[in-house]
Amino acid sequence: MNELPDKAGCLALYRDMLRIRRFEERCGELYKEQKIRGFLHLYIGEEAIATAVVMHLDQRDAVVATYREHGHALVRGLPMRSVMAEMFGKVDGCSRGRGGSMHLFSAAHQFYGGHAIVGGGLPVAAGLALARRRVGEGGLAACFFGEGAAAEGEFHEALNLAELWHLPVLFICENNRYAMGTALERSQSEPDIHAKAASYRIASEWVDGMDVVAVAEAAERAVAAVRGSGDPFFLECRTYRFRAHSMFDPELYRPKEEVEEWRRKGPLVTFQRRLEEAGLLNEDELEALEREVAREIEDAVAFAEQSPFEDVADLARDVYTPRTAT
Amino acid sequence: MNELPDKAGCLALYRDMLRIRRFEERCGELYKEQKIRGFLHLYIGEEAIATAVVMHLDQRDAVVATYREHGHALVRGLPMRSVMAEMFGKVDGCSRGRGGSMHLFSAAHQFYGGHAIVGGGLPVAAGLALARRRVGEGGLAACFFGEGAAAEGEFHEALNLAELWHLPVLFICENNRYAMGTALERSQSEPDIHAKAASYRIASEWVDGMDVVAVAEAAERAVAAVRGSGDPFFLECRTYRFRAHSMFDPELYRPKEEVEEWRRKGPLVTFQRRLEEAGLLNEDELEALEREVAREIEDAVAFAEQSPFEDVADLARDVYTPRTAT
Amino acid sequence: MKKSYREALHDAHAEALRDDPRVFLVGEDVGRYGGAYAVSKGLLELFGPERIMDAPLSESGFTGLGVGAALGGLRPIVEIMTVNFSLLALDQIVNGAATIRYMSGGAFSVPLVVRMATGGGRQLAAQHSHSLEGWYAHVPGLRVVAPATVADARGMLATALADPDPVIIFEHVGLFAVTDELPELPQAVDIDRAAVRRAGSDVSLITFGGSLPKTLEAAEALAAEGIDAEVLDLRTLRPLDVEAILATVTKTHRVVIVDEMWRTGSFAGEIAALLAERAFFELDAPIRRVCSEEVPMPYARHLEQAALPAVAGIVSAAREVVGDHE
Amino acid sequence: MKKSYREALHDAHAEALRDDPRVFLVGEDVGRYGGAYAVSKGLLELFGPERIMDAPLSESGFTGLGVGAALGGLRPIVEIMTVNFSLLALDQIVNGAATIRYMSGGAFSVPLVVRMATGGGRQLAAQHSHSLEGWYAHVPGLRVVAPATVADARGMLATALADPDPVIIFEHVGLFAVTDELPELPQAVDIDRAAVRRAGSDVSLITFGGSLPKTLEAAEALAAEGIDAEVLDLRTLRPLDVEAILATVTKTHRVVIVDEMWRTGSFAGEIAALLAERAFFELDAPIRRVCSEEVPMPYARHLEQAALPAVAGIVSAAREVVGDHE
Ligand SMILES: Cc1ncc(C[n+]2csc(CCOP(=O)(O)OP(=O)(O)O)c2C)c(N)n1
Ligand SMILES: Cc1ncc(C[n+]2csc(CCOP(=O)(O)OP(=O)(O)O)c2C)c(N)n1
Ligand SMILES: [Mg+2]
Ligand SMILES: [Mg+2]
Repeated sequence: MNELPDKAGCLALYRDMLRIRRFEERCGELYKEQKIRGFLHLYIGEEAIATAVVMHLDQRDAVVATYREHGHALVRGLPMRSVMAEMFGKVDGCSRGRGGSMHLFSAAHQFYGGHAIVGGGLPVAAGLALARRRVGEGGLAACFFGEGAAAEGEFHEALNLAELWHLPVLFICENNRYAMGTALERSQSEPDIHAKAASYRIASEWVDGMDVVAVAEAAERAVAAVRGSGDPFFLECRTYRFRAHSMFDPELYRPKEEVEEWRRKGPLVTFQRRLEEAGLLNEDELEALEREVAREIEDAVAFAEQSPFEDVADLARDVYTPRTAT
Repeated sequence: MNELPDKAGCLALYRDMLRIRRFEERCGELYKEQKIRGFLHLYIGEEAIATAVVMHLDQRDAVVATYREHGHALVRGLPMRSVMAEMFGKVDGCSRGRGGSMHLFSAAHQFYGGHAIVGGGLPVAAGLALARRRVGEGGLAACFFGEGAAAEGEFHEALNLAELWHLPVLFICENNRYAMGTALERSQSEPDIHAKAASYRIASEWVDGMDVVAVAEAAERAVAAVRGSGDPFFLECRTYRFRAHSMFDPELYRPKEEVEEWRRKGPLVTFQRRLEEAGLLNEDELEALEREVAREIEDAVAFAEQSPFEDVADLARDVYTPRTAT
Repeated sequence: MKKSYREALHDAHAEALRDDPRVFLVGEDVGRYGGAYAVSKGLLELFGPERIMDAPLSESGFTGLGVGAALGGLRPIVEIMTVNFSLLALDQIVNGAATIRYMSGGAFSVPLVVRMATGGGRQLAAQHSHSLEGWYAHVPGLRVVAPATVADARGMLATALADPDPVIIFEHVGLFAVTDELPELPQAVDIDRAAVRRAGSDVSLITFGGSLPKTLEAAEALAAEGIDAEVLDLRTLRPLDVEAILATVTKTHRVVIVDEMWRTGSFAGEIAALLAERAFFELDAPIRRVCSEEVPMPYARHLEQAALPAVAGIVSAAREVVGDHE
Repeated sequence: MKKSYREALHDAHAEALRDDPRVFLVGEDVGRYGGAYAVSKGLLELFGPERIMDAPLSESGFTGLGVGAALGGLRPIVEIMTVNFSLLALDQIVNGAATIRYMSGGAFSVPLVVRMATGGGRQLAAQHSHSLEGWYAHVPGLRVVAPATVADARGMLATALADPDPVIIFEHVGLFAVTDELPELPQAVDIDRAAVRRAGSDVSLITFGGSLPKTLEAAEALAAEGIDAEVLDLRTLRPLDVEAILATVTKTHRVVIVDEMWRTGSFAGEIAALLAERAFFELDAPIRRVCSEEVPMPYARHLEQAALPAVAGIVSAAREVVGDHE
């Protein structure tokens, strides 16, 4: 078993994961209240990954994610208020309410979405990495995607280009074993995802995505490898989605027991137990954390509630960039 | 060194290759005479592959090829007359003059083109293989493509589907080291093409594509493997294109010496030498073969010349299938 | 018997699968998940995994596989989850399915059915709300249908499967929950003919697919104002039922076309152009198109509603053309 | 100074690469091969492989990479060899480049230039002769231009690169060899405005791109018959210069639109629709479209010529509309 960071480090990890978890649980409720609409894909069960990867990134780096990206946005520093307002479709949302849950963006945080075409983010990340390399400050592009994307042609094209052209991309595959209702074994003739990277000569590693410390260590190595070599690195994080794919999913494709079994391995419950056993987290601290997170969430909800809807007269705004900006 | 087949077998191989070579040389001339127009991609230098693979296929099998497919069509048995007439754009062409050099088709020969979108033929072959499997007579789909296709997403999607669904596809990669002017090393981070198949768990092999006997042996094994297992097989044949990519290519991207070197390794010249050394081919036989082939070609040209152009009134024929055919 | 559009599609599939062993359904999550729109729910259990094939995320791959399977004698139904993802498969449809019969000089037909959900209105934002029917309707070699009623949803699949050429079926996401009476015995649907859904004499409202309910509602509202609108449902976008279009215009002399595509380059534009060419002297007023606003679809509900064709917009366009006299 | 369209494009690239270090060119065979249409010949030697990037056959991959590079601050010129292959990259253009600014609420712009050859007439048959300009012109967020003259070929690239949003440039294969006088100093080109290429009063011939030469030739033929045609070159297909279109029609009251797309769903249809909406009372005769016949492009020259818009067809359409009085 890996070594725990110091107490502050541990609490930060726990807090970041908890923040995502409670935020998304609240989102699930808000969906039922019809405050949030459209598609809503919860990251619950997978929080360790975004938490432990994004912490190693800095302002030089770009982040590209999928439609399941609330967690990534939050740990990257997008204000929870702007994320919640986005889901409410309000003008103070990080995408002015145009994007919704699937399309969170922020220039200040170099957060490039929020892509909802599976596989579509990978070539974009390669291009961002190319631009980073030209700037020459050691920045990289971190690209998150599900294991489902590995079947798309763009996965293959992007991996080849990234290695061929020595692009500093950190590919992070969030392998939660299902693409909607399709199990990995039913979508890949070779279900070992990280092994695929080898066929492009990309350095790769897989890690238990339920163990936040393990992910943090692997991500640290991976980020260092990309910065050091300028070449891509492929990190597969094995995890599980506790909730339905989206709010429309009746979950016919997996037994309840399987979900239960994975829940017991969940990143929060296991880390909490470990911290408690190591004497790094007591009940008071836990409660304080919960309160702090709850407060932030309720503040975000209140903010989103009171934020106005964009004026319909501005419907066509931002189809094109105002010419004066040239 | 592999063993030669018996004399008849050797002469058949030699004759098939010679027939392609002379046919295409004649096509090159006819292009200059503007009898053939559009794109013309010559297979010269690569004849051993089609010759030695297609000989192992039978009437149960389907063949899918690219725009560089004259050789495949000829060895598959499409009458040279109908191929030449096609290149002339005449109504007696195998595609009624609609397809031209890039789109040779024949239902009688289960010859499914002639695809000019690089990579586009692979999923189609997978589908043909699925249909073959359902029929259950042991038929397979043989799919030829260049190494350039290996960078396309469809390559990846098709290989995964073929293995995942146990489809009897024989993938034959004609690796002639260039995709137009782009050398393999500049297009693939992993230039060992046959190794890619392994990352889909597809059985694979590579063979010297200049050695017609070696290709024949490998193809025999490959066809047997597909028929035996019902699973795909990937055969990479390493070869070289002696001529320009198409008639528009100024060949700026490779030195003349490189071409010369490869010409010395050519499938016809090396096999001829070997047969002569083995006492299996003498000058008289060679001359007779050349005469026979020349006669067939001139007959095909004459046929194509006299064949009429399709009536313009029939322009819209075959956009849709006549309804009575339902 | 009251059925939903979704159930009608389901029944049509079950019937087709039962009646013809060559028919199979392939697409993402059509099996274990039950179909993204639950159309194929339960079919895996009835027909098994050889007939109901859950595909990996490989739109180009499995659509191309459909082309090959159709060439090989099967009758594939390819479900592309939504039109948005069909962009990834467009090459196989345009350069493959649509072209093979013509460019093979009639050697091969491609009896392929491709179904996809289309349209907006569910707050799914810019990457999940496209309406691109007109693009497909542009392509010779394809047949394009858009069932707008429960009866058409029930009947069109069989007609499409009986067609020897590729048929694209668009199912608007707004229609799945619509219910209507269906006769016990399925009715053959003549997909070559448009249908007058409401007879009227003052103005022709021409539409198709998901816009039909809105258009009918507008017609009722107009009736209340004393304007008697005829509603023509095109049903088949390629080939167009030109006769029916000319007939309604010859009757009313005023036209509003409703289409969810963006206005510029919309399919509504094609209908307007056709009329400007072929019914110019029948027209008593400018044509009006009611289309989507020219913006990527926004998430926020009020913006999305402002971007989509609406009953009020249809009503006011109709009022205008009825008011406009020469 | 006399220059060809090809040379004008070449010079425009050289200038852009010289003037702005952020600019680079990426595409298949743009470097060592010299460009499929020789546009970039010699640029690799001048600017090196970091600025002139030979891409593998991965249209979606390197187009997506262009999107990312543009987001990251570079100014990519992506050359897709021909529009035919752009289908493989369409998702990145439609769901990526065109949408990101809007769906990010203005957080990011995508200053990407995509160039591609388009059109038929070279006997390249059904998979290599498409004209799909209207599809791109349908998409909000894109700017679409079609340089039809040597001067526009010289000037439009710089204007496109100065644009903060994605610009698609269509270069018709029939134009590359056209030559014309060019001033020594390059002229800025206002890509927002259509251009009257020939003033006239009897009929408006509206066209763009590769159809301009034919249309001008038709105008000369008409002049010989005493019909004075005005020729309007749209130049920019999105956004349309509606004013210029209305102006010419207000002058001549008769319209023929020439466009190489298939008639149904052609961009000509959009122009006709626009006129039927906005210039209805100006029109004295039915509109005529001269488009490609609705067939996949045949190889045989006589069939291809019969399928494409031709001078004779334009002349007779113009005669008709001039003859047609109310
Ligand atoms: C190209 C494309 N095809 C289909 C979809 C519909 N879809 C959305 S998410 C999804 C599953 C993706 O699975 P995975 O990549 O494993 O990510 P996860 O949802 O498990 O995080 C599918 C099929 C899509 N968005 N894009
Ligand atoms: C999708 C696509 N992109 C680009 C082209 C243009 N093109 C035609 S052949 C070719 C090179 C293909 O090389 P390879 O696959 O190695 O086959 P080869 O020509 O060497 O036999 C290219 C780039 C095409 N036909 N299709
Ligand atoms: Mg997954
Ligand atoms: Mg090659």
